[in-house]
Amino acid sequence: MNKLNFNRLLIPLLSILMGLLVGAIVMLIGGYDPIRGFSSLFEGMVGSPYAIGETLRAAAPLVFSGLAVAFAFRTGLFNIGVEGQVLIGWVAAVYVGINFDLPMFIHLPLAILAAMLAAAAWAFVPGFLKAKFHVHEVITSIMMNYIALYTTNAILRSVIGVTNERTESINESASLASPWLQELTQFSRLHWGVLIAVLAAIVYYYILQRTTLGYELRAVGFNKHASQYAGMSVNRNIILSFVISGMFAGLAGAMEGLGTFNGMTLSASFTGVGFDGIAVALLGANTAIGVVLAAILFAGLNIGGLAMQLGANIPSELVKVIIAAIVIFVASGYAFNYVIDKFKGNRKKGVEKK
Amino acid sequence: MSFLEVLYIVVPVALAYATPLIIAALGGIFSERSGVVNIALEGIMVIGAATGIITTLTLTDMGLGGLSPWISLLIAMVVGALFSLFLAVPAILWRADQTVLGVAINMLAIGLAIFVVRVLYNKGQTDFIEYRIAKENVPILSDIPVLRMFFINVQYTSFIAILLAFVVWFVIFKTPFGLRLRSVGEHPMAADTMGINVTKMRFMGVMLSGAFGGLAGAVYAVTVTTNFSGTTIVGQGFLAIAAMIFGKWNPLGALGAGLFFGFAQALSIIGSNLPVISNVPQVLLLIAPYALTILALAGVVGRADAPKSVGIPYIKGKR
Amino acid sequence: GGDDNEGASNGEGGGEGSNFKVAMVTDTGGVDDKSFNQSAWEGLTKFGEDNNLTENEGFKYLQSSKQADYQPNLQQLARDNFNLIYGIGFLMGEDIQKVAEQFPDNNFAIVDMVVDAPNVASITFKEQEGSFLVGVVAGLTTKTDKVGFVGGVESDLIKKFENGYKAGVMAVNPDATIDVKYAEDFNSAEKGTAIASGMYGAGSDIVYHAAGGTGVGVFTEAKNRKKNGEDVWVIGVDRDQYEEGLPENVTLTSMVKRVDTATYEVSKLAMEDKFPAGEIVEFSLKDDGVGIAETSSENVSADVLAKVEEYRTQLIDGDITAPATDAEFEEFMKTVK
Amino acid sequence: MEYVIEMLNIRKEFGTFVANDNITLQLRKGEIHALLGENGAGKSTLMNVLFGLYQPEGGEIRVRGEKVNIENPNIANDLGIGMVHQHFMLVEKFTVTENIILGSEPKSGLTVDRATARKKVMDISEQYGLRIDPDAKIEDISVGMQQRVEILKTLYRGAEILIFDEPTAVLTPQEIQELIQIMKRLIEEGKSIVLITHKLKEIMQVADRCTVIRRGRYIGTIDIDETVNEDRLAEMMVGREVNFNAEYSKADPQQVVLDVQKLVVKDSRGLEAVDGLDLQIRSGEILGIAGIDGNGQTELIEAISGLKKPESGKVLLNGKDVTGFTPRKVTESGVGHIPQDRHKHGLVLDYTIRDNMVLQTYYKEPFSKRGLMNYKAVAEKAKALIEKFDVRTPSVDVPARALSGGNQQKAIIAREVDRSPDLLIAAQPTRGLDVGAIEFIHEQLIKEREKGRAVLLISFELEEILHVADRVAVLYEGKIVGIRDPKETTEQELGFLMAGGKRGEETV
Ligand SMILES: Nc1ncnc2c1ncn2[C@@H]1O[C@H](COP(=O)(O)OP(=O)(O)OP(=O)(O)O)[C@@H](O)[C@H]1O
Ligand SMILES: Nc1ncnc2c1ncn2[C@@H]1O[C@H](COP(=O)(O)OP(=O)(O)OP(=O)(O)O)[C@@H](O)[C@H]1O
Ligand SMILES: [Mg+2]
Ligand SMILES: [Mg+2]
Repeated sequence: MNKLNFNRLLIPLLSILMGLLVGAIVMLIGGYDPIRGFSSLFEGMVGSPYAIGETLRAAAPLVFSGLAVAFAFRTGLFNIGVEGQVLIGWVAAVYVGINFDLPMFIHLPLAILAAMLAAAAWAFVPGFLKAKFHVHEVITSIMMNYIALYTTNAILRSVIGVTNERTESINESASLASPWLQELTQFSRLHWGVLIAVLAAIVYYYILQRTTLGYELRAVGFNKHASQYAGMSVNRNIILSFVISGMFAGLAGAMEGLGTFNGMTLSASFTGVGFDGIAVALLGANTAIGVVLAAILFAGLNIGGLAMQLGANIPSELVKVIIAAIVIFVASGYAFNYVIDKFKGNRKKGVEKK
Repeated sequence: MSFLEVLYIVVPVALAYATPLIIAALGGIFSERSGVVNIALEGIMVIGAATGIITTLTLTDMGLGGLSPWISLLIAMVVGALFSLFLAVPAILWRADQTVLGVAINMLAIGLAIFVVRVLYNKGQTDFIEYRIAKENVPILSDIPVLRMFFINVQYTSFIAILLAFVVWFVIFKTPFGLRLRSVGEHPMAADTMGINVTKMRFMGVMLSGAFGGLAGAVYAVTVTTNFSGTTIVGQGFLAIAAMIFGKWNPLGALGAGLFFGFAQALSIIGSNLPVISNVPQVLLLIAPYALTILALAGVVGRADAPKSVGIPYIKGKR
Repeated sequence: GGDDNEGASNGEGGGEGSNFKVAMVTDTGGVDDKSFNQSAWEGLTKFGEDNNLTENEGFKYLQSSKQADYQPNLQQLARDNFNLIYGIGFLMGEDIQKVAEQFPDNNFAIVDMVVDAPNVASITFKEQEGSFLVGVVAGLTTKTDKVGFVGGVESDLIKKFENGYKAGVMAVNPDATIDVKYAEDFNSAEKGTAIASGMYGAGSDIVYHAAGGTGVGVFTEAKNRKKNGEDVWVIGVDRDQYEEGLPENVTLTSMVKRVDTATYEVSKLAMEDKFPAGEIVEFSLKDDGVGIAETSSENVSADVLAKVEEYRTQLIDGDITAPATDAEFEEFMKTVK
Repeated sequence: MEYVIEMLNIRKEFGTFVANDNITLQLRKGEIHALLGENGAGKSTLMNVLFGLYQPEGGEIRVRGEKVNIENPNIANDLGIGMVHQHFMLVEKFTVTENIILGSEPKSGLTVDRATARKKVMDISEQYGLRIDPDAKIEDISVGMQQRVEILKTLYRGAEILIFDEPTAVLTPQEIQELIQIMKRLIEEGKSIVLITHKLKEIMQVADRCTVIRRGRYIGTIDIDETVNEDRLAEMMVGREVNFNAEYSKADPQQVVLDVQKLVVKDSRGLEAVDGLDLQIRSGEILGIAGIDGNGQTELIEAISGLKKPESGKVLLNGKDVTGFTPRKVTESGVGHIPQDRHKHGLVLDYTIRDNMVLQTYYKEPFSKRGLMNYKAVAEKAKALIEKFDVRTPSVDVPARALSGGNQQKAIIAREVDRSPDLLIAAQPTRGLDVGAIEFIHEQLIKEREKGRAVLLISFELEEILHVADRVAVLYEGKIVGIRDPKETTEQELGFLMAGGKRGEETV
């Protein structure tokens, strides 16, 4: 047990180190100075209250999209449609944020709820089609992403009435923004969403590990045949899992609409939040705490990448290479285990000889 | 416009749209039939597109002229196959989760490709290539009435894609190699006991998929965008995966799915020129290809059974 | 590295010019988008070179890979004491507004958008005027009396291109039909080819695009068709896109939008302490902020160019007004017939 | 004496676990050599070492006197060693021929030469009397034929030494007899065979010698002749005396618990697998269903337990109509179910033993309150159950996957029996288990009966049914074609009925 926990921590840490090493090598090949690169990268990640604020701010939506992907994974499903669900959640939150005038304690929760419900409804589609028609959820989700993209723009134009690329700003009563947090972090865009993110991670853990529903969802995820024999409704669970996953995704959209951007822009391409969520979920081993940590790391590297551009003139694409390398190394945990075991084995033998 | 005139417009557009999708989906089939999930197709296409453009530019500079894009296709296949080692090695040798790897490789590809372009050209996107693979009217065939819709305004790469679908079908279902490849994706332990080298077969599956993915990306780049930037390949790989599943992991199915998709896209884009469709709100036209695909899946195609062991690392002797 | 320089420049007074630092934040298109980001950067580069500034120290750009990067990029530059910071593209409006508030001592400028703040200059262009002129070219050149327009994502900005163009066509060729289509995407060359294929296939012989990367597809399709002997043209946008049309030579003309002039001029004003803070700086035909490309004489006949020149004068003199919105276009059409 | 195979002092470790500890097995040419041991003793492991699937940590292997290093199955094939695995190694979507030729396909040009392949396969099949349909897909053929395909695979590759790992566990009595004939024919052709089986009767019937291992250790090798009997083998294997023919108490049937009326159920291909079946079971009796696999057993169980909707007919439980109920409702009406496929249907292998113990009851108090799990209560329950049913596991917190097959089965029985169902359906509850485990499970079934439950036992092994059941119903083509008292019938009579004889003469 002990050894297991040890390796579970050691491997991500080693992976991060090796990922950075890969980054350094690529920097050298590209003719850049790795020391300067990394110092401005870290500076930009955590080097100032501003950096920390932006890192946490950027982590919030990733926590949600990561949880969304992880939740589906834990129940045996691949929700590659988080991207589209984020967009739908975002537009719903902004709609409520703009079109209602309510006291904050009603308005803000209402806007968040709207995001969750809209995204859940979006996620219902692949779940339902899988359950009823055996349609592979991966294709449906991919298709639903594109549909979301165009539908969102159409809603922004025809329902919210955007003519000039961007919605008006949401009413303050629906905003997650906090002048206090912003000031504290030298005008980063840190907002109250980070608290909701932490809360969501706890809820995620709670649903899966503590509730009866979680027991059932995980059982179906592991073995749907046995679950069916045991009297669980596989179809209901598939749909439910997608719907809950969609709710997390919707929250990611709410973070963007009510926290970071206070509105929404007509978008011609995907936000990337959903796709990054896949990597975050997997790096975090689909556990609540893992997802939170992975999201912070991702966000930090992304934000730090901007500073790296400024401080060392290194293109921020490099950050993508580093993140990818880290994920590949984490995924290759078996190889690490093997090497670690070999290393330990050799050492033990060495000791025995003496 | 007469119905035929409409087809003369729609069919070439559909073919052009379908071409890279079909090729990439064929690649996906190789990989998944061997038991390795290939979400990385998107990233491999990115690498293929970058390679296609960079080599075309270089070869043109060397004076190869109109041959450059064709040679670049071959080089993109090689580079794609090599790049797919990022998937093959951890997935097959180190038992890494294949979906995770795929997602990471997609990120790696775009990061790496742009980085290389920056290092080579000192800017974020390449110049336009001088020689591309152009649309042509096929001699003689494009004069046949009605049938000419398949031969006007068409790139030869489209025919290559269709031909490849049949070739891949032949390889997968008729040759010993195909039999072994499929056995490894269905029941690797059974294959192993029959003396088939599971590791080798899976490497071949993934690398073939890399070659096809690279080709698909390069075809896209040298026929459509004619330069490479971070937004050259955005989502085509995922659509190819959808086409692969839609086609039930069968090369001819993928061909059909790719064409279906191409037609839906072409209709949605050209639709507003047609009398019936021109009154439909644009958003409905935009989402039509995707919605139609879902409907087709739910209504007609139904359950698609993936190769049984796809996504599961093979561990000798694991029960 | 950087620290030494900072110390140095803070320590000594230095010449007036060498202390001035100017930077820009690109939108997601990137600095070499062959469009307005690139144009803006060319303006800054020229400005820098003319004033002996070093790249990355005295003049610099930061690239944004997503929308969320705009604000941190702007803030980073502000914190790094750049005197004037450009946000390139209307998508950055909100962010400029915020950051300008947070950093009242820096000056900011935004392109293609109006931001109301005391330390922000808003740079806009009368794209409808330039588009009107290329519309005139199209209307007079078309042999089929059918021309096309491909927009990226439908918005007020792109509408200015569309309406100006349509008005120009109609002004000289009231019988023409204009096929308008939005790709809902600035980056899909694939859609560009498909849309162009549809337009050319249905009889249009000239297509004007205001669609960024999607427009690349329009060029590809036109080149393919020209190669096969069809007589088709593309009208480029933002910069002179003559080269994009080679080797088949399909660029009829381009509607140029001199973002480079704008960034150059505004930087110059700022360095001379004449920064138009809180003002809208509009670039139009009159000051060569928009216009048609110089290479137009290659493919456009002299008669047509003469006609263009007529309209140009009328537009500058205010005898006619190029419409920017759908409503203005309706109004304009009443004057045509 | 000439040995074709000698495995000397073989040691195989899985991590820290020693599965084979110094085991020796010597195979003479032309003999059938039985390998006997409890579940988990290490038999399959030893044979996998011989076949090149595992590399041993110690010991050496000689083939025809020569020391060899069998690094992979290819080398084993080259040495003429073929293996029929415990869990079939067949690609379900492939045809019989494709499975047989896989890896050494005849070619014509670039393609697989199907005609030649088919002919070769048919030739061997005729030579050894192994009936198969060369063009059928594996997923569509019976288990017996699948097994013959496995044997053909080895013969196609020219195997001289054949390893059979529990070939009879999944076969019907007729198929077992056929297999025994096949093995004898193989010996006549000069082949040598290692046979793993838990059925002592089979060893007595065909084996020349028998090697016994226990918990990874070598116990001994004996000649099978008049001096040995089944009891002696069992004792060697288990290390204590085993009571086979325990006399169970007499049944005392009471009211009807399960009443199946004119039931019609379609199978996955849409054929009527259960075809107007009538059946009654009373409380306090065990009704055994005898029949050849594929005569509607699976569909009957699925219809009773709510997994499949019947086309027509009724299922009454304690007089209440439960036809078409969901599995959950059927369970709640008092039905327990020991499924045939324990890995697929009985357990969530990745769940801990603890979580598996409440697979049907997790949503009820005390395990769940107001939507929340009470894992403490679950753990207590699980501990009590593994104690009571002697499930051998390091703790309740290990995944079910980690347990041996026998212990997995015990865990399922513990769970199902513990819910005190009025009707207990036991489908092949002892398949693949060793004699000790079988004895235990039979005792549990009898205990249930004594508590006044109704037990529906489905088994392909007549011996088991005759031993445990109070009444035997013979199932043929979806109907009950006869009901017999096990004391008054014989295997011959049942076998005759099962094959469709005397149909229609009996009424239920
Ligand atoms: N190959 C597959 N592709 C997609 N979804 C599947 C697939 N196999 C099973 N499912 C999903 O899992 C559920 C349960 O699977 P199961 O194998 O029991 O299906 P089934 O027995 O055909 O279902 P039904 O009882 O509805 O006929 C199905 O309802 C379906 O939603
Ligand atoms: N790959 C493996 N990894 C770890 N342990 C294993 C592995 N294979 C087998 N074992 C363990 O080794 C022991 C022997 O297993 P083996 O399959 O050889 O038993 P067996 O005698 O064939 O039993 P059965 O009669 O149930 O088939 C068991 O305890 C089993 O759990
Ligand atoms: Mg075994
Ligand atoms: Mg079923």
